[in-house]
Amino acid sequence: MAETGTLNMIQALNDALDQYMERDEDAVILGEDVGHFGGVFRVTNGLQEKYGSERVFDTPLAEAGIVGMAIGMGLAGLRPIVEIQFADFIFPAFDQIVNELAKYRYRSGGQYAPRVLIRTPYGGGIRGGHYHSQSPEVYFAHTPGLRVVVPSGPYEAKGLLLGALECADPVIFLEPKRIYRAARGEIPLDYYTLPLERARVVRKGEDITLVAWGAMLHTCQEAAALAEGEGYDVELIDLQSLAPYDLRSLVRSVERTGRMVVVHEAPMTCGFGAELVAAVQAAAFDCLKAPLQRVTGFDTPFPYTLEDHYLPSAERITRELARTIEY
Amino acid sequence: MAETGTLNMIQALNDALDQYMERDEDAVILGEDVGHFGGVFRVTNGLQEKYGSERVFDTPLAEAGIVGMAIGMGLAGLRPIVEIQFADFIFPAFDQIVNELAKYRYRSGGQYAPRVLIRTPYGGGIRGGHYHSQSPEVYFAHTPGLRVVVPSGPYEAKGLLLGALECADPVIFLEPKRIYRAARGEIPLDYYTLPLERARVVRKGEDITLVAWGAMLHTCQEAAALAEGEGYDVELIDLQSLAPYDLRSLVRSVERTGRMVVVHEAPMTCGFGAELVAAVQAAAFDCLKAPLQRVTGFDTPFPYTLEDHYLPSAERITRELARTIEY
Amino acid sequence: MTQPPFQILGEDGSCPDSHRGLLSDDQIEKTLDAMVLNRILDRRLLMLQRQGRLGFWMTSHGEEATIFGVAASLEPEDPIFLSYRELGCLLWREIPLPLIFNQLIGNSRDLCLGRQMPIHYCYREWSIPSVSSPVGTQLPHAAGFGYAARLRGTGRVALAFCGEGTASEGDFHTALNFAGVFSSSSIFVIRNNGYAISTPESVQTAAESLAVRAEGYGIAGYQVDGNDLLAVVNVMREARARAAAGEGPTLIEAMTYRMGAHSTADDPSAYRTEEEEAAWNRLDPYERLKRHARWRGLWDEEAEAAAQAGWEERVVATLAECERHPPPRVETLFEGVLETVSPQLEAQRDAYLADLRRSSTTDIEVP
Amino acid sequence: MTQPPFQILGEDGSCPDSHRGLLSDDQIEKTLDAMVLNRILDRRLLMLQRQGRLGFWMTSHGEEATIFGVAASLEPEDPIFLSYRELGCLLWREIPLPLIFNQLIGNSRDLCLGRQMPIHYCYREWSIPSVSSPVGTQLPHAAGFGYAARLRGTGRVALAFCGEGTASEGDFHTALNFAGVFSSSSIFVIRNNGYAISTPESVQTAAESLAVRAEGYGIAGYQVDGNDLLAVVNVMREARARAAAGEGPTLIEAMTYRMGAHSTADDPSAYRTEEEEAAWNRLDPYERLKRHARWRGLWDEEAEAAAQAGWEERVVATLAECERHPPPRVETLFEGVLETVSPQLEAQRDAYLADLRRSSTTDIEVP
Ligand SMILES: Cc1ncc(C[n+]2csc(CCOP(=O)(O)OP(=O)(O)O)c2C)c(N)n1
Ligand SMILES: Cc1ncc(C[n+]2csc(CCOP(=O)(O)OP(=O)(O)O)c2C)c(N)n1
Ligand SMILES: [Mg+2]
Ligand SMILES: [Mg+2]
Repeated sequence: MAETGTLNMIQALNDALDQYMERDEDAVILGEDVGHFGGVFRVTNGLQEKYGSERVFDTPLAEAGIVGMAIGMGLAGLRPIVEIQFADFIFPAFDQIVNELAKYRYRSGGQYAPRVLIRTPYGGGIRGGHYHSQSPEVYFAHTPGLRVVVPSGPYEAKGLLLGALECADPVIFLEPKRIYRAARGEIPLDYYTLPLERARVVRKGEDITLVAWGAMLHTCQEAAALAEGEGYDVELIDLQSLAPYDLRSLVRSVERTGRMVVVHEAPMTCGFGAELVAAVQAAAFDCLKAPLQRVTGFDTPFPYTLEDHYLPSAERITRELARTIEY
Repeated sequence: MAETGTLNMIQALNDALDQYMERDEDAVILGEDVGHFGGVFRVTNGLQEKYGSERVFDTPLAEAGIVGMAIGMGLAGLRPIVEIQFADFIFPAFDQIVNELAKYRYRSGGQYAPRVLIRTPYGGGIRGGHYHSQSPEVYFAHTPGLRVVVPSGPYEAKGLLLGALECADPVIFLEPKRIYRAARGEIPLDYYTLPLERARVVRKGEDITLVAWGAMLHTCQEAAALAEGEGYDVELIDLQSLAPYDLRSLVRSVERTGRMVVVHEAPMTCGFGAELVAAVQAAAFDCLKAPLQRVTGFDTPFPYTLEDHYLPSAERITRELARTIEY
Repeated sequence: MTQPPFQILGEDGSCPDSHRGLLSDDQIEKTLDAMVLNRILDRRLLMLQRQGRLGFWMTSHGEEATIFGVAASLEPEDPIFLSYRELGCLLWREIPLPLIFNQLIGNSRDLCLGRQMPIHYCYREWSIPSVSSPVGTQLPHAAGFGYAARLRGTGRVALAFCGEGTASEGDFHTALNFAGVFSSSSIFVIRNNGYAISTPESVQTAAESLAVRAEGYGIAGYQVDGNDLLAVVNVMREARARAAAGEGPTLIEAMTYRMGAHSTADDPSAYRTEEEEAAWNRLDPYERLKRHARWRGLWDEEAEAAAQAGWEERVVATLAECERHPPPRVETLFEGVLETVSPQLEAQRDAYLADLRRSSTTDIEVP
Repeated sequence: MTQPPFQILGEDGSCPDSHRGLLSDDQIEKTLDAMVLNRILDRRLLMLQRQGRLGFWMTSHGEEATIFGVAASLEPEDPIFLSYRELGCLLWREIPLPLIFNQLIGNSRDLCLGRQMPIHYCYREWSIPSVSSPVGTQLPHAAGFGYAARLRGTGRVALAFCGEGTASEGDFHTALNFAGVFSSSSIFVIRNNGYAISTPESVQTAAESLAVRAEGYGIAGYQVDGNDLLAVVNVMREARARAAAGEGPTLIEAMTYRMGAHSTADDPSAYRTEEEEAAWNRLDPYERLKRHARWRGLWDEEAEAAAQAGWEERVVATLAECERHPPPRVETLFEGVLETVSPQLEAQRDAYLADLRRSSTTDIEVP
């Protein structure tokens, strides 16, 4: 039967890239330090050696150029896979992403649809302060024409990345760097894909629906366990794909539990939690037993020393779970 | 007593800029075509002649440069007022806005706080297609450290712009270009400011709370009138400031009406309506009689020929009002 | 770079024997014919816009030698990344007029389904990628396409146009720098037409020319008389050969003048003088090419008149026909954002279309 | 630009009489003393980071002549827009060590309240605007500050540093172009230290130098030996005089080498050779300046030893003291985003602090 191995997320991503590069001759990897060095987090480690420096290469230090060039390569039929070194540094490429990449298929009536995938490590928890911690998912999820995918462990990382690479749409693939090494697991070594757009029920429960993605999923697992100690039965859902997102699964869960807490690292105001709350309250209004709540980063830039206060902790989440259940 | 005059929004904005430039020697206006030409919408008309080409000047065609330069001018103690020709073209400056301007006060511990105001025409209704119609408010409202202000008529335009110019924070001042000329009114010719952050009840009503800003306010006025014809009593609120926003006024209204519809032009998913719905349902949960609803642009790029379908119409809004009231 | 831009055509329309072969007699006539059509379109579409029958137009009057010179120097499958003022490239490639008009009108036959403003063309069959409004974004695309072409050895060369104003954007810098570093098979042509809307060239840069920037990117750079068709073709041919051979990109600055307004939303009399316009009018690229044709013994008054009459008629008839097509179906609004419709958009579509079918007040055509 | 970068210091430490006056004996000794401190800090902070007592460090070892040369050529109130690898500028301006360490530690005495990673300095009193991580963003700030300075006639000159990698960003282009167009009183210094993390200079540009780009912006440009303090001071003095006189900005490319790793998260042995490092080590800027000092009859072994011992002691003591300060109060997290706290943030703060006071499980210090 299929072999498995114990891999962390970096290894799982590296394995996915490797297998995809092997299958798709049009695939090309570009970004800052992704070549010989294998990326500052080593996700592209060894790939230049294997696939040559025309298919895996370092670029000048300019994110707008990287994404813009990738779009052009995509128009020519290549399948560019871009690494943006940190999600905090994606903003110089913002115009290329939202005004060009996101709109290319639509505005050309489907004549062109450059298949650009952008991988980038995001989120806090590594003492990165303002500029090595941001969670920019909303900027992209609000922009029609992009997919936004976030894996929460090595199995998902490999399967979702390969799923995203097979898909014809532009994808912003956000990698929760805090758990790059910490999240380890036994995963198939063969090629496999996971479907995009499908939320994953991580834990069944009856009292409340808890929704998260990326590194926060692990904090939520802790919170669910803490809550269990207090006698609460939490259903935990890993959203996985933020754009499009799997509303149906959330609604099905909330129809049963009547309650929902969404957790994310990005600031609360206009965060992705707002969308989930708005959509779920509209779809499951008659089943609601308590206000839907958000536990999130604060409306401040991401701090350095006080990071542990900023990031939702298992305790903070548990308190909100209890509060909502006891409403 | 104070003199008044009948001005459209362009004239009101021009008047505000003129009076502010007169009072504040540090104020400087820069942007593409804002000098001799007075801006493509003529908002800065006559100002270069009056204040000289060192205080009102054309820049090279580069939004990142304009905003970046303005930040530097702000650090030196000037009070730069930037025009971005269309909001659709603000994205090359996105990094300078979200990573620099928005975070400068916080990250410097208050040592520096460059007072940059960015004015930009936004929104649809002028047959502008993908790139002369976008409503990017969420990108900025989600970014801590920025104010986002949107006037809906000449009185508000002048008062809010002067209020924003007096304020020490960076402001994204979004001007609904569709009603630049159409919205006319008698306004004071003297200097006056309106407070930021305060929503304005445009019309009192008992059955439902309708929230909008900018050009959509006028469509909502039509909708409220149509709804009145069908026997519904609509309370209409002009949000005016999106970041920060006046949750208290909304909640006070919804506590009375038990219902809310939010209208905006931007795509629905992760639009500003999601934030309002999420916050209001949490704050007024026990008063809600029906799900809070959003009437918005669709999750597509802004279209050209089919614009009238894309933009929320009075009919579409009225249907949603009726549906929500009859829930 | 203080010498005057490179020229070939003499005042009298003559050219040195060495350069005569740059374009054949047929190509000269084809260009003149297309230029006639270009001017007819500029005039007529402007009129249509004034009558409220067209949303928007931007003329290329005065810049035709640059535009046709570029088009004539490329292979048909070389992608042209247009800025927006290069209608001539479509005409040179003989894209059928109805396809152009359908885009301008944004009707149901528009290949792009009426989704963008007039002028935002896209014709994949003719290697014209999609035009967008944000200026300069197309430049790195050409760097990337040119890299792919070299990597694959397709022989294709990616050409991108931009205005002198656009050369101030960050995308100009990254595009040319990347193209240089990666030896992309790309050519970048700046139409230096003196203005970016109202802003004169002098506000865009303190440098003596834009072509000098090429050295800073380690690539070839030329300044050329953009109203001299043969001069443009001459540098273009060289640049194309170099790019196709994998020897790297070229920057070409073509010195020309925007004879008309920036767009139908603009009035240049507010910011420039009639004298300036008149001076450039004397360098009209069509007239200069006509003089050259006469010098070659081609294109007499009769040929010109015939071309004009023929095109006028075809344009009028074709426009009338294209104006009869209905707008795109409402459903198309919701298609093709991603490869498949997202559940979010699907819900929005279904709700909207259901209401639309029910609604009696709307005069919007229901699908 | 094919000639070697401008140099002044001979191999033996000598310099032509004409240039001897660039720095006084006192300034030479001040520089050497500060360089000693700089190296001590580089060594000790690296160690601290390895011990887990400091979050992050980036050395400037090898680039000191460029950094001190720039600092020594400015007036105290000229703002320096740092990239991040220019600790020397803080030392030259004699910013008190505790203020530097408090930032690095991010404690309650940090002027920036522990909000940013180590190295992201801001000292308004010393005209050091806030450092941020996104590379290149500071360049247009310097163009704008320099414009304001010229407009107001303050005599200030805005200086910005960046690396050769950073010169690839769009912000580099817009900054230099704007500065040129507006004759900003600004100076842009590229520390060309050969690498951007692992990426060698050859990937950043196909051009022969970065200094040649100056011509493309219509501004003055120089390439200088960045390990030669006097050479740096020489071009800087000229550039500053020009800028202060309103005669426009200058681009300076200082050729140097990043002797250490990119940061404490990096290991350069993965991407470069020991031979290369050794070759540059022979051009060590401190050693070269020391030879010059000896040639002038200054700074003997004793002075050096005294400086080393003195600084070691002060650094150790000051660090120990600064490490004792507590972290910033939790409330500070919510302050100063805007001038006043927004109602949204206020609600978030109140809820969080209330919970924190109630919570028993947390070991986080409650205000
Ligand atoms: C990023 C961006 N900023 C601003 C605009 C508005 N705009 C459209 S055309 C134009 C001037 C362009 O001038 P130039 O590049 O010289 O081209 P030309 O119109 O002269 O052909 C401007 C400012 C835009 N389309 N995109
Ligand atoms: C916009 C942006 N992209 C990427 C990074 C990550 N990064 C930090 S330093 C660096 C290399 C900078 O190299 P260079 O400009 O040569 O400066 P040096 O480190 O050599 O002093 C990179 C890629 C960043 N900080 N900002
Ligand atoms: Mg132009
Ligand atoms: Mg470097």
